[in-house]
Amino acid sequence: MTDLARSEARAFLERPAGLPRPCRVVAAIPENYRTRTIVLDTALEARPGQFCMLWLPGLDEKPFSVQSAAPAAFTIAAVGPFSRAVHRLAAGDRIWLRGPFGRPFRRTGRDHLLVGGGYGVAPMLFLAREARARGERVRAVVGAREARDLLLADALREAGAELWLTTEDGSAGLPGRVTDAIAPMLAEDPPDSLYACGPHPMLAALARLAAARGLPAQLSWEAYMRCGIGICGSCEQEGMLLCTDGPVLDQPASV
Amino acid sequence: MTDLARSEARAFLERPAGLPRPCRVVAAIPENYRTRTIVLDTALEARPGQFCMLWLPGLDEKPFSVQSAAPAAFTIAAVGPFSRAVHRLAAGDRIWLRGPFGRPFRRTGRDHLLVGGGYGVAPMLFLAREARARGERVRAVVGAREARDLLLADALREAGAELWLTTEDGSAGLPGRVTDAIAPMLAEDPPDSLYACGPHPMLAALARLAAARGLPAQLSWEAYMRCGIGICGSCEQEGMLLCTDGPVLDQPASV
Amino acid sequence: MSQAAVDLSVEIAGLRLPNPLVLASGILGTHASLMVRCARAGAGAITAKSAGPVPRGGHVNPSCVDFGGGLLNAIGLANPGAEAEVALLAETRAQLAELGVPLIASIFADTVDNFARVAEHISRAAPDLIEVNISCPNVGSEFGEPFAGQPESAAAVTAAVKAATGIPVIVKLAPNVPSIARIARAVVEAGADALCAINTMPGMLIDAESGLPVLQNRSGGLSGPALKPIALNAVYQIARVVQVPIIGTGGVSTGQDAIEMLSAGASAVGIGSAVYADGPDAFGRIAREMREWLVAHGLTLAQVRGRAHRQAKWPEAATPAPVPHAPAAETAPPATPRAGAAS
Amino acid sequence: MSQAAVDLSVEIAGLRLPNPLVLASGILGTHASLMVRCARAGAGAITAKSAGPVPRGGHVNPSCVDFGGGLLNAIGLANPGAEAEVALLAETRAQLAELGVPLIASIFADTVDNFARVAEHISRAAPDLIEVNISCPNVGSEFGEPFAGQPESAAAVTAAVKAATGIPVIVKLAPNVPSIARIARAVVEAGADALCAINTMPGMLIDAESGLPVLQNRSGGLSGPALKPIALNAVYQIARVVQVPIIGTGGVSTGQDAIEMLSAGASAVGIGSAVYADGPDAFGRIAREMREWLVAHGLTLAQVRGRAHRQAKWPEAATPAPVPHAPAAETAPPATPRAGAAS
Ligand SMILES: Cc1cc2nc3c(=O)[nH]c(=O)nc-3n(C[C@H](O)[C@H](O)[C@H](O)COP(=O)(O)OP(=O)(O)OC[C@H]3O[C@@H](n4cnc5c(N)ncnc54)[C@H](O)[C@@H]3O)c2cc1C
Ligand SMILES: Cc1cc2nc3c(=O)[nH]c(=O)nc-3n(C[C@H](O)[C@H](O)[C@H](O)COP(=O)(O)OP(=O)(O)OC[C@H]3O[C@@H](n4cnc5c(N)ncnc54)[C@H](O)[C@@H]3O)c2cc1C
Ligand SMILES: Cc1cc2nc3c(=O)[nH]c(=O)nc-3n(C[C@H](O)[C@H](O)[C@H](O)COP(=O)(O)O)c2cc1C
Ligand SMILES: Cc1cc2nc3c(=O)[nH]c(=O)nc-3n(C[C@H](O)[C@H](O)[C@H](O)COP(=O)(O)O)c2cc1C
Ligand code: FES
Ligand code: FES
Repeated sequence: MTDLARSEARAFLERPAGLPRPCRVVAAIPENYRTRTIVLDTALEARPGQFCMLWLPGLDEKPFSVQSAAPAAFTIAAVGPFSRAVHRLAAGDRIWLRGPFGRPFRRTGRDHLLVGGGYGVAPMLFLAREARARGERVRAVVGAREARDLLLADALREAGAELWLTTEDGSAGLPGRVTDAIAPMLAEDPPDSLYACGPHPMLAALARLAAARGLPAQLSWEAYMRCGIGICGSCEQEGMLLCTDGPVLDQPASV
Repeated sequence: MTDLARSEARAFLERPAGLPRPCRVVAAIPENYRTRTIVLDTALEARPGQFCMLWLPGLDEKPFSVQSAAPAAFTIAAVGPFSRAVHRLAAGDRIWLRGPFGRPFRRTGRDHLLVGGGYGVAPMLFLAREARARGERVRAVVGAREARDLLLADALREAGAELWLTTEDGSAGLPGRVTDAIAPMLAEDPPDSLYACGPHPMLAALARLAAARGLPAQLSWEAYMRCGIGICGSCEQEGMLLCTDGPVLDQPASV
Repeated sequence: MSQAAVDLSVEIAGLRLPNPLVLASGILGTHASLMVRCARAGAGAITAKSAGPVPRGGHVNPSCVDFGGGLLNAIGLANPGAEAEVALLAETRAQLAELGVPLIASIFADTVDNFARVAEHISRAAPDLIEVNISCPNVGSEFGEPFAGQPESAAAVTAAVKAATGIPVIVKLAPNVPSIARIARAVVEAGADALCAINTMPGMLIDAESGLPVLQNRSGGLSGPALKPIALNAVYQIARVVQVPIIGTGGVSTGQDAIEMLSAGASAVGIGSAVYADGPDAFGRIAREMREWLVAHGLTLAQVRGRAHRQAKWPEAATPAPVPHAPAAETAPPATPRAGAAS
Repeated sequence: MSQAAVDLSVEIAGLRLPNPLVLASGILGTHASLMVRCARAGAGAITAKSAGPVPRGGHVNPSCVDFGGGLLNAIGLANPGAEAEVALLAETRAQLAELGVPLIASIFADTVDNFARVAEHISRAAPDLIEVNISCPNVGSEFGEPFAGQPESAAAVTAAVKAATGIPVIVKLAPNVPSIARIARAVVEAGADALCAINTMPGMLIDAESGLPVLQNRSGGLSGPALKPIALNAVYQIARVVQVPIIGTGGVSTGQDAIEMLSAGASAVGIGSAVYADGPDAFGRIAREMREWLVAHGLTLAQVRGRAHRQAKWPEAATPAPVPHAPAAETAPPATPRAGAAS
């Protein structure tokens, strides 16, 4: 084959996607009443904000944010058939993984404000650890409906993040939403950049807040994913593909 | 894909065979009344004794010994439709090439006896140059029917080989066959090893001679080749595939 | 000739495309925004995702994986149904028109009648062309063979769609047939204005560890580099028997691949899986590589098209040597006579 | 369990093979010496090169090339003819018998009658099995479709060969059909004792530079890694509808590939193009990789066979979530309502 054709064919072959590879669960750690972290016997070359497709053969395959790359770990809320099946796995059980996929968070500046809602805290923990390992400042805000929904707070604290908790019912931390905790920070001691992952209404509110302050923001969005590799179009959001252009999208500061 | 499967698929991809690649003729040098050397605008990672498949689209594809690797050159006798078509090529014309293929000569010792009959001299010139570049002794015997059939004698001499010529009709060099020239050498000043390429009767005679003397010999045989990559079976010779196990076969000294 | 001056425009069923690179159906054809993005990135025409009579959720994941030599997918014809598709197409067409890039609607159905209904429906959006995806299972066939599998069923769908719409019709053929040329002739006789060849080839991947197929749907369709030789052959065989333009589709990822596809006899070139390799930018890259190739070789697109069909010109004397049916006896070393009647 | 203790033997049509790895027809099957070499290197059975009614020189070169994803060949059924083949087979069989490795003859022809004649002829060499290669063109068909292309022609050949010989018959199927399962059922009903799936897939490579097909015969057959998903699917679909053993053939180059093929429902595994990767030693390597895999997974060959057909067991609650036919409205960012009816 010609050199050009060969190089192209090889490029195709060398894409990270590949087929799902079997892994074993090393530990399944309860995080709250409906969330567990599964730790696998593999290491990923992943960056915070990237995700993997986890597969249980014959059942389903879904995207999950990388919570830790080495060893690979995912923090999963049991909300439906697939996530409940993952919760039934114990150490030694197998689960399959493709990826990592997607565009990660890119740290901007040295003073980072991280916001996680629900299992959106998972990639924030990974990002906090990366930033702290480089001696950068990390403030983290974790929001939930009530105290029992809060996630990974101790891990964030151990990672060296300055931590704020918010609950809508006031059962722990500041009463209210993450935006309530953030507004004064942005006014008094603004960070270099904002990073967030969580429910879309939360992200939309943060986007407005960041835009109003002219603060660079990177937000990680979610969509139903089929191919995970940028060709089926399922994960479209305003002309972007969340699986390849995202899940982390830059929020232009000038919206 | 699994690592194993990936590595296998890549091994497949990385085989040197590939598709014929287009080259241009840089020079077409007449060697004798029916033999030309074509020099191409490409370099090969080839060893002496290896061959390439040369293709003229829509006509045919045939194996030819590498006479020089950088630049790629082949010495071709016009004996049939394909070789005559190659002879019609001039500088600037295109010809396609796959390879190199096959097992090369492996130099044994530092005192080498090279024997070439007909266009079988081509790989011997390549081998002579390689050995001389390493300061090893090269004696070369070039045989032909008559003087006008002799080939590449000057080039061998320039390469620093001690040269003997033989012609069956005595029109140049020693009268007789290559074996006649060799017999006394083997008796008086035996080389470490014998290397030969040429018509099969010549090779068979040399094999007997080497066997009688217990001299290690490597002989390059010819067969009709289809695939050139060891799967079709066309080039079988006594259980060996001349395209992949050969064309150079070790002649056991103990026949 | 400068690269900018190279004319890549081609004509398909009376329609002029700025270049021959057609976004293949099922790739990013779900949203106006994505189709427009592909057009901006350099596609010469856009095919929407195939739409059927009713909305379909498609198959559970995994539904599309990279096996190293290409992709295997069983997205399952996920689509919003013809009704919603009309609005999607109309919006997309309006945006593409500004860019001078034609829109090709794609339709499928489970019966011949439903093909006609969907075609009629979709025509309201006034796409520039309608592509008929006949690789879907024919519910009337015991083994669920595709309409594309038999000349009769393929022609029946073609005729029904032609009767239902005034928009020119492309019929998209499947590779898993004994003779794709026979199917091509049947659909052209039934009125097809152009052909698209080929759809994916049925395939399966099995995960050795679990022993289960990787795709939740078990089997799927193979695309990408592994499909290229199959597609080139299909286009070549079709071009021998019909005159209508062919959108050659399958495994094209480089400008050189596209040149090969045109050489086989295609008038335009579908691009699907290559979008995986580098996103919509694949279009700009492949078009640039084509221009570079044409300039370097001093050829026009028209000169490239179909040239694999010509006979090589060699002097009369140079007809190939006869092929021995077994290694010729005279080349065997006489020193060691060989055994075996065949050898 | 130690690897040495792993039993790899399998049965095909009453014949026991020391292991499931069968040298595919057309690979090194031209000479007794080469077939014996493959057996020594670890093959569990040997298929000879297909022989036809008369000697054939085959096609002019290039006749077999590596395109990166596999091989494309048009050797052109080069063979010495049934007459000479009898002696070759007899000699080969005698030598293989000493190694306990069965010999499979392979035959092809241009008409149903000639299939019967070749089968009868070749039976004199008493091969252990006769494989019928029906991927060759049916001279009676306008487009030169293969006998393997239609259930009727495939069954006719099968019945004729069965009537002509007492030796068990394997019918080798082609992938380029709308439903290989339908063909499989037809040939089994016509008496096939076993099936081999699949032969190569028609393909073409074009040299962009000259614009000509790379193979002198223009089109050829695709084999090797690119064929694997097609072969796995074929075997899976066939195993659903027939009970006879299947020699799963296509793209197997590793022990894991072989495990996948058995999982799809094959009883034995054909090895062709992989011989290119590392010569006859491919057999020993693949067999070793299979043993290692079986030991590592604590499974026997019998447990592996057909397991891709089982339903995965997940708790009742765990049926997959329904698939949205478009991104669900609730996941769209409320801050920026999205346009487009389909989205
Ligand atoms: C890029 C990306 C990263 C993701 N990362 C994670 C992750 O790190 N951890 C994780 O647990 N999930 C993550 N998800 C979500 C995950 O992919 C699944 O969607 C989720 O596990 C539900 O799948 P299921 O099949 O179990 O339930 P489904 O049947 O799909 O959902 C069941 C029901 O739960 C609802 N639902 C879905 N999510 C939630 C939720 N968070 N809270 C309440 N109800 C919900 C659905 O709307 C549905 O009604 C991520 C998704 C994407 C796109
Ligand atoms: C490993 C290998 C290396 C080779 N290296 C070279 C090489 O370096 N140079 C080279 O010229 N050829 C070489 N050949 C031979 C070459 O491949 C062709 O066989 C040769 O060029 C003839 O091909 P053709 O199509 O022109 O003629 P064909 O039609 O194949 O042959 C025409 C006639 O010439 C006869 N013939 C073939 N060779 C000769 C000969 N040497 N002298 C007299 N008659 C002959 C044939 O028997 C036939 O009757 C090599 C072959 C092999 C297998
Ligand atoms: C993920 C995916 C989805 C596809 N969906 C459709 C479809 O809906 N309708 C259709 O006619 N072809 C569909 N195809 C087939 C492509 O249009 C194209 O024919 C095939 O992929 C070969 O081209 P490629 O090798 O460039 O991908 C799909 C292919 C892929 C990879
Ligand atoms: C060079 C070559 C020659 C072949 N010749 C034959 C043949 O004569 N008869 C036949 O039934 N199959 C023939 N085949 C097909 C193989 O037997 C096999 O079905 C196919 O190559 C797929 O297997 P693989 O991917 O392991 O090569 C040939 C294949 C190759 C590569
Ligand atoms: S999930 Fe297919 S394009 Fe993103
Ligand atoms: S030429 Fe095919 S095996 Fe040597």
